Amino acid sequence: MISYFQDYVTIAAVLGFGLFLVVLLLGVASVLRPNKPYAEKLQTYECGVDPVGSGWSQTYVRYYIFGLLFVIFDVEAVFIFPWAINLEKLGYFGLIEMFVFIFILLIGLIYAIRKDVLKWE
Amino acid sequence: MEEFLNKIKENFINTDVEFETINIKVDSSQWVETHQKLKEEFDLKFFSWLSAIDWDNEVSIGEAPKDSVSPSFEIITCLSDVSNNNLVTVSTTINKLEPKINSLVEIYAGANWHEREAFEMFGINFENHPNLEKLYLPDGYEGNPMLKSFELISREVKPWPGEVDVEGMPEESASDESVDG
Amino acid sequence: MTDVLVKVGFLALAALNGAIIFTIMDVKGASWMQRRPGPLHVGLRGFIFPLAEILKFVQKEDIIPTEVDRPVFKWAPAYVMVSCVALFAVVPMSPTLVVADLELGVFFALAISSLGTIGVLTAGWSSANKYSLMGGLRAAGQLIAYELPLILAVVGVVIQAETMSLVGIVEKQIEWGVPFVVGGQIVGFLIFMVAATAEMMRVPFDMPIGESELTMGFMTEYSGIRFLIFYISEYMNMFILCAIASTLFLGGYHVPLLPTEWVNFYGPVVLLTKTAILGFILVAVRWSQPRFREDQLQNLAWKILIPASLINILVTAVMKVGF
Amino acid sequence: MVNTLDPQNLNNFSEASVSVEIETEDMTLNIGPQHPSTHGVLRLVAKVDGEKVHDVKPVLGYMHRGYEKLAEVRSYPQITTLVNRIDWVAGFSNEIPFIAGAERLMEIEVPERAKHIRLILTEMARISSHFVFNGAYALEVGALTPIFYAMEDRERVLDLIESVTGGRFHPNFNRIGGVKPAAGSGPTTKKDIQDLPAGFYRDTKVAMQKVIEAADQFQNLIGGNEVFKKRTKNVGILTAETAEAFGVSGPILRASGVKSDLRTQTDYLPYDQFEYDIPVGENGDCYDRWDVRVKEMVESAKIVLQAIDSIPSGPLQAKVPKVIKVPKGRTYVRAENPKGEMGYYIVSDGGLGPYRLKVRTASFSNISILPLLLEGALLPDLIAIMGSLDFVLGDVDR
Repeated sequence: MISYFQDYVTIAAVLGFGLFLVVLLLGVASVLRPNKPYAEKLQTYECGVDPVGSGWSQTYVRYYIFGLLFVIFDVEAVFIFPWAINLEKLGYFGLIEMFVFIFILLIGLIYAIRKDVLKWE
Repeated sequence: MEEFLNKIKENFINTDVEFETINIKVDSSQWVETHQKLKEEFDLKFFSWLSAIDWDNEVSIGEAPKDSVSPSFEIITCLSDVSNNNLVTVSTTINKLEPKINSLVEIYAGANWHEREAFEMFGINFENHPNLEKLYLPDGYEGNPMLKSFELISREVKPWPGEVDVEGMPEESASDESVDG
Repeated sequence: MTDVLVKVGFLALAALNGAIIFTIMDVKGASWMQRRPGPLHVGLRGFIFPLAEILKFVQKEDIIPTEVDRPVFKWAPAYVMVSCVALFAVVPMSPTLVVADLELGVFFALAISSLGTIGVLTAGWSSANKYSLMGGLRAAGQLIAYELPLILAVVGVVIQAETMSLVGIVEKQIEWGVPFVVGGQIVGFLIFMVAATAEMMRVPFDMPIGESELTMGFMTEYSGIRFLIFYISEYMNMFILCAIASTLFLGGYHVPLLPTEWVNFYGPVVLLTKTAILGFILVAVRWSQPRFREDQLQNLAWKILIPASLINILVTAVMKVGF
Repeated sequence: MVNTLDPQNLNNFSEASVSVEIETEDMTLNIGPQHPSTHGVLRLVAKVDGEKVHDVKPVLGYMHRGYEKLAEVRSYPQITTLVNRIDWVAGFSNEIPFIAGAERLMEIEVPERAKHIRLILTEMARISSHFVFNGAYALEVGALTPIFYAMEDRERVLDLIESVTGGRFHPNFNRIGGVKPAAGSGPTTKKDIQDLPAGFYRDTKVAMQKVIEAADQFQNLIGGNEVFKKRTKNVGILTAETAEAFGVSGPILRASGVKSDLRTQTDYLPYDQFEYDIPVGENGDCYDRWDVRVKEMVESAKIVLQAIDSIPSGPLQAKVPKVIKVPKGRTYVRAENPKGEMGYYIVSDGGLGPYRLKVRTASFSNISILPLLLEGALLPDLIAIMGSLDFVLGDVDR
């Protein structure tokens, strides 16, 4: 249990180090860099002309359905991993179970492809 | 080429060949019909270009025509047949005071931009044009730059040296050795 | 506590050097393939090029446009970099030279590797720029499409290794005598590499950046040091994903026939060599391929890679149980 | 926007909410003038919905220099200098139809040798223009390497043009009645006329062989690439009919399956003396447009090699008056330039300069199909289609 926490303390230290690296770079740069902002420079880039409308405009997020499928598959993946580790112990029973499981997944995917929902346009 | 020319001459009275270019002159009321006919009966499907000439005796830049002309706009289109290599130019004359003519966009979709260019450069109105607006010039621009009466501001400031380049350079005239023309 | 600090210090070296080595490799590879004299000959045969690059960016003005969502915009690069650095924690250079040998190492790596993309999405969104927004959305679409093949390709390895610890996976490969790529995971390896390239947003999957379409995409509004952070993170990410691929499929810090007693000495060298070879393949691909279109990328993921990786799992499972 | 909460819709609310798709506003996106793929300063105002382009409006004029107006105040030799700058990627070929038009009006017979030199240099200009296209197009679909190869190979051709004319981009080498008699450096008098530089034939043979090799390399490296094929095949299909109605010419028209080449159809240069093929595409998609240009490079190289072998000796200049005055008349001379049909409609009134000069450029007509081709395309396709039209902004705006 101790080592379990120790591992995650280490991970936290690593994250801290990453943050330190960023802060270091930003700090060094803030000393070295010039800073002369003016209105035109701070304008949003839109190929050299004044931006039309706001950059926050609405867009159709194409992968709405992709997103749903992703969530389904991602959750399935969480189930697959424990099974994968213990496959030797589970033997043929586990194997057939997983065949059924993945088969259903594949059917769903094929259904989605046939329904043309996986079309990015 | 000969055959084609004869056929054109049969159909259009006012046809002449000038330096290998067949030119058909039509009345501006016949403008659209002529193009329709040329496209369908003569297979001239390739729309090469459309432009205009501002005929005027009082010019602010360049040279005035040698013989005096009646002020008018001449509109010219160039049509060709890409596979048989026939080419004609069609021209018509319109009144400068009332510069308008029917648009060709219905027949040749490619006329769209050419007509917009003529509209902004000469001020010719193309009727039935889907979006007759400026093509090149900025929004607030006034005037029609290709008119002969439109002055170039830089010429006001400094007159164009004109023929200077065909005169010999000073040192050359001394040694009497001429360079290439 | 000291050993943690030592390990983190070691990690600092690995992360920065990895990024720099890969930058050199990419730039020199490019100039070599493009017959460009610049980075191939100038300044110590081009080896101090990344230093010059870093110096250039550090002293450049950091322009933050008025329209942007300031806090999000400012910290998005940090998010990307921290998530890249965190990945270094689990990769073993030798049985002992690993910052944290987690029980769920594979899981941790896969989870963290996709976090960077969220940083990219926030960067694109907060820029208030249409190009950036499109770039960010493309990045998210790519994450969704390629996260799955990446995860599913690893399942085959986990079935064979019966553990999710990265050290455990390498030890299993030493026990087998051959790396998993030879021992039946060739399809998994290929899927993993393709998906990892997409995760890294490198050619031919660089649509989120796509400078000829989106003018650098999510990075359009970034300049100076913040751009540099994205830039370094890109190479760190490339380095670490190659290292993970070497560990999972190519036998990690060990090569067959070398005595396992000395693995602590040659381990890091072996791993770095394998990583560099994979990195070089990515460099070669980058400088010789055009870019896919977004819908083609999605098709590749959903219609080819995901079904292929599912079938790969089944085949691996049958092999495992049956033989 | 369909407002489902509109009182009139309330009765059908449940129905409406199912049948109505998620609707979003179109976003107006400026592509250009300062964008890596617009070859200079073209600006496209695109209405996009996500990645899908609904409507494109090209905005021109950033490069408009008013050549037609300027030509009215300049003499014929001075205009030659101007027209060089229309399509700057193939500067030499811009001069040809203008000079040929003036010569036709003046009824000057150009010496054969001068014609051959013009032809050789025109074809070199075509090759160099297609090299630029090849590199730039690969760059637009995301391949970064080919442009370096293309530029390196183009350099050899440019060196040759430079060795003859003294200029790499704007040779200004044609004179009414022939070509500039003196090439290279040193004092030049009529007694001491220089011809093509020493070693030109040998260098040209080597360079043209390299061009053929390079074209082959492009066919392998770019054309054989699966990703490139995926990005360009069946993208941006242009039918022959539409192309003709819009006045689209050159390689783009040929890619749509129309075998039309002004080199064989008109006589502005002695192309009838050489044997070469006219590559024609089948589908009129981006891939065909690319393919036609690569094949054209090989054909051009073949023409140059033949012309080198059969170039006649003789004078470089016909007799012309010292002050060039063009008799009254009008004519239209067109030529097959790398981008397509380029022509000059010269209306002369017997003066030192033309009364009116209409410049017909290929790119202007070629990009006028953009709104049509781009409707409904995806954003990456927009770049691929735009690139495949191979336009130069100087050629569009004049």
